[in-house]
Amino acid sequence: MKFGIVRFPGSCDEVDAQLACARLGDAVILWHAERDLRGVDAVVVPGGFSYGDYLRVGAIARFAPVMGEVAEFARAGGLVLGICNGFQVLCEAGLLPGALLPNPSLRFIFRQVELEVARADTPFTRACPPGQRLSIPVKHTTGRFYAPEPELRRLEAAGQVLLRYAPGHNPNGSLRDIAGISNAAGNVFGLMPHPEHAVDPLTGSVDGLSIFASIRDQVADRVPA
Amino acid sequence: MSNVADPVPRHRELGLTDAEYELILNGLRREPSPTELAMLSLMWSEHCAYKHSKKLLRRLPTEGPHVLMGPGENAGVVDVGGGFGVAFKVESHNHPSAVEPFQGAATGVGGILRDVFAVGARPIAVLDSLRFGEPAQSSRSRYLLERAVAGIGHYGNSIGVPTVGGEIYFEPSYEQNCLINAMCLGLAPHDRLIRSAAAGPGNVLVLLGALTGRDGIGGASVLASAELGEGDAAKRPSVQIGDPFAEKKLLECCLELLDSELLVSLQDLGAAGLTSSASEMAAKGGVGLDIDVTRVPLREAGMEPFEIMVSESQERMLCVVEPGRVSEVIAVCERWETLATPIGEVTETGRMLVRAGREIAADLPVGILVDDCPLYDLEPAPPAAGLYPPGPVRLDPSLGGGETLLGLLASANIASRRPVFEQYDPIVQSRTVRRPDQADAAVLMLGDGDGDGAVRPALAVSIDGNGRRVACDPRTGAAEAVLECAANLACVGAEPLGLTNCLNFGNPEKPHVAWQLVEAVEGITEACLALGVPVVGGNVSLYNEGPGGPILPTPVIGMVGRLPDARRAAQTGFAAAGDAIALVGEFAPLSAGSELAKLRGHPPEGALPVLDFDAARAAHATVRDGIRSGALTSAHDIAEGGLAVAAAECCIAGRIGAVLRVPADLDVFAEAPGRAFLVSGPEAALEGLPIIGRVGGPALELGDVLKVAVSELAEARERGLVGFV
Amino acid sequence: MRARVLVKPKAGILDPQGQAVERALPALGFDGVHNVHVGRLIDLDVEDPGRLPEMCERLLTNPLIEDYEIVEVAGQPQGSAA
Amino acid sequence: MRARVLVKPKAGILDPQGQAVERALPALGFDGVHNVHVGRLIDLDVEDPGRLPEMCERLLTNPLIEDYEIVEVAGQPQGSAA
Ligand SMILES: Nc1ncnc2c1ncn2[C@@H]1O[C@H](COP(=O)(O)OP(=O)(O)O)[C@@H](O)[C@H]1O
Ligand SMILES: [Mg+2]
Repeated sequence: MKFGIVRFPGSCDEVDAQLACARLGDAVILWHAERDLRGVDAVVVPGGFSYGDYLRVGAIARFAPVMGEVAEFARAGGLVLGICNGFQVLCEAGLLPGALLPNPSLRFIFRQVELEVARADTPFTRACPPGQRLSIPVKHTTGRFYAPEPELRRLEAAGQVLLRYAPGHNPNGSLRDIAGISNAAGNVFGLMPHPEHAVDPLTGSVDGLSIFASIRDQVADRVPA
Repeated sequence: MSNVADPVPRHRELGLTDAEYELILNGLRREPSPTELAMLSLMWSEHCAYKHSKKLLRRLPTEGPHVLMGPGENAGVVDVGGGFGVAFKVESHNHPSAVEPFQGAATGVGGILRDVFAVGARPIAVLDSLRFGEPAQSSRSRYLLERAVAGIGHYGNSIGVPTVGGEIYFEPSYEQNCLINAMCLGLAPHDRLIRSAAAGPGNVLVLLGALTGRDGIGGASVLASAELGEGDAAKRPSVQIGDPFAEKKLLECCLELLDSELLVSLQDLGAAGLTSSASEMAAKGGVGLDIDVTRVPLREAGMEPFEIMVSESQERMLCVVEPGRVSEVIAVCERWETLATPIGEVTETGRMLVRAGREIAADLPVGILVDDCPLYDLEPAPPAAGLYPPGPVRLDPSLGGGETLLGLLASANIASRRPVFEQYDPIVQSRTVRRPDQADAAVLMLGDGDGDGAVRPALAVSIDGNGRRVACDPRTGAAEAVLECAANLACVGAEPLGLTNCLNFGNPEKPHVAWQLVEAVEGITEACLALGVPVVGGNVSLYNEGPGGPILPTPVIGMVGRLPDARRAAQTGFAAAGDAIALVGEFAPLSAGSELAKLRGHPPEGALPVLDFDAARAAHATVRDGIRSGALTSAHDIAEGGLAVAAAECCIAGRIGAVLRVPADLDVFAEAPGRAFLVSGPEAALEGLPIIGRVGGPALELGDVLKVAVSELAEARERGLVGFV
Repeated sequence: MRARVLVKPKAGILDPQGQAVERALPALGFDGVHNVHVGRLIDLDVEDPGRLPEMCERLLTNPLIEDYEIVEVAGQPQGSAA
Repeated sequence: MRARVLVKPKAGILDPQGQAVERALPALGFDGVHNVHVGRLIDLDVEDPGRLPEMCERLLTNPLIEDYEIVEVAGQPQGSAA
């Protein structure tokens, strides 16, 4: 199993994502300027401040050469995980529905939040213990999930909402408490919380590991060893 | 203002005294050119020359077994084992922040980060130490607080360095002159550490990073009006804008250049820009430099040579490269979208030669820039009476114990800092084992963070300084700040490796301020010697004054330590019902200088408890050892608000009550920071320690002084800063 | 050509910046201000103005959440203050 | 009156956003774009437009680092797209 983690200028959590993935498989960095996914089995678009968050979060990064390959990979059914800024980039790239808007407080907010797994039968959540909340930190200024109302209803009906903030834990006014959402095909997933920062009991929680373990299990099922 | 009939001499407008200018004339045996005058006036400023503090700083102990680089380099470095060193430094950005708090604070963080990666270390943590006027009374203070915090978060968060701790105090004396001190820690393998001394005549001087604009030209712009015609000066922008995105690329670029061994030396550009960086590099290397300002890439057209030499545009570094490797350097920089421009070369002349193409703009011996500024002796005199007025009575002295405790917890200096630290990312880089509010010191794992199950060596870091106590007694108050830092480290099981400090004081030409400064440095020195902790760096910020006089004397101490295993790091909160609570350390607190004294309207005056360094040191060791052995599950030093507030904080953090006996004659709100602790653990494990209570129940009970529900305590503490930031 | 792109939050989308301004004004003694919205302004020289709409749709704005207008700037700002 | 305040980084002051956008564009397939500056726009209804300059100085802009111009908006945006 080989994870690839994209590095844009201004990415900050790419090494954290690499460390998290390395607990479960190989993990390599994919350079933004190269059109080469290096044969990875899954792509992580990490958190941080790609291009300084300038202009609009995720707006510039989605044009990076490597993103063309990521889009191809996704179209072919490859698993793509976007975390925080990565989620924003995937929305901008049209690989995920909706958009992320500024937090109503207009502030950066760091907080350990609890999440409910809305679906535990997807490539990104299959290893999550059923019925159990995940404790994972959020840290962002622009994390309010938004989609027009009809689109929201469609997303809910289609089962594309995979993670929700638990009652009282929505830090940013995301509509319908949506914390993580997938594309219609189910192979691209974005979330604002940072599972890569919840993989070690010493740093607070191990609940994020199940997201990466889900990806590993999914890849293992698809590619007989 | 000056007029034609009575012109103020240019050197005076630039801040040089007549006597200093005389020295320059004698040294040069001619009049300096405008560019030379600009360069000299900045290099001879307090900020660059430390002319009122240098002699004093020589007293600080700087040597120790772990020291790899001491004061003098961009950041001090101590060995942390495993082939790694930790670089760290604290620096002020007070005056820019008072003008534009968001950008001032942001560029303060940017500046201290550059100091750390200038020595080859990857920044792994930021801490901030902030001082403002009273937030409840002053909308200006609320504005400064809100914008400064936003600026710090903006820079630190965007660049991917966690902000892991800090401190904030509110006092009327900071109303006009807020303090914004930022500290950064970085980690480097020994063989990546690099110094700033330029070397190797014929080597190339390469400027890295941002374009040069007219940022921060402020003071020197009087030259602009002289050279470019009246009226232009006012239009000159001087507010520096931070660009964390540019610095992120610059940081990665510099570390890659060092990993590839492409650099001879490296230096950041800070105050006084190219002038200061280049002359420091030349002086340390005993060489000369030949710079052509027309090669410096500019953001604006028509900049004069002196403007280019003194510009304080952010996100720039200067390095020395062997001629054969310049193209490799440029290639690495291109990959990181960072400009790299050869602007000069190292010479044997010992002179700083600044050219604009064929024209010579400055030709100075390096020594006159760096060494020849006179150092002044202070004329200290203790004040006959207190310097700071009493404040209003905010807490009625007739209130009972419970209400007094709730009042203290909700007061601005003690309340929860959550509204602040929630705006900072404390976890990026995956090292943070203790984030704000979890323990008295932040704990950061060394290594790659992938050693599950194995021993996890870690760093601990704390920043402290209480101006009220220093105002009462500068020597004791400053020593207490050192002790409190060490106590904070002990609370997570760490022993100190070194410290850095920022001396924020008023006008040192005033005898009382000079006395505060001298005494405070003496206190830091005594404490460092007693604890065996070397000072490896720091910063001095003087002339912090408002219309009412000087700020409280505010030495800020940042201390870094090591603990063998992060898995054992203790927390502030009581851990389990039934655990015993012990009071460790000799604790004879007094009320002078305490938070309660302030809230009751007393000025910062009176005697502080006498320091017994040996006893404090023994208490620290007891706590440290107890944590390392696993005997203690919680530890908290007793500081602002005394035993009562410390106990309340342990209850709030642990979400559990406690019943404590109050030692005879002890004022539960009096203070003696740095000397004593509340620790808890299973009773058997606390054998030999003076047990004063037990964890459990829904309330904190302190003898017959008070009994308050933990939920009420928590509510008071959470409420204190809400609405101010 | 010097062009200016004005970007505003789409009607109906929460605009916390606008709200913050609206809340802050009365406290400073400015009454009678309503309906505040905060957006972005992008000034740029373009060689091929024909590509501006595409740049707006793809890069300068997110059509899901923002509206825009393109204004030509004749050399210098049209009105002026400060 | 419906007014619009256009806020731009002061000339000579570093504009990191403008720089970053300009630098990124060619690699992203947008050539021939220069001199990019990113600012803000504020639309608002004011009862007393005479107070707008003061509002700009005190709240809407940061006069140390930003310039502004005030434009009257006739009911609806003048140009339009999207
Ligand atoms: N300016 C700040 N930035 C980040 N963290 C802060 C700041 N101020 C306080 N904190 C954190 O809040 C917690 C409580 O702060 P404080 O009451 O000042 O601690 P102490 O009493 O140990 O000095 C600590 O974890 C501290 O690091
Ligand atoms: Mg403490």
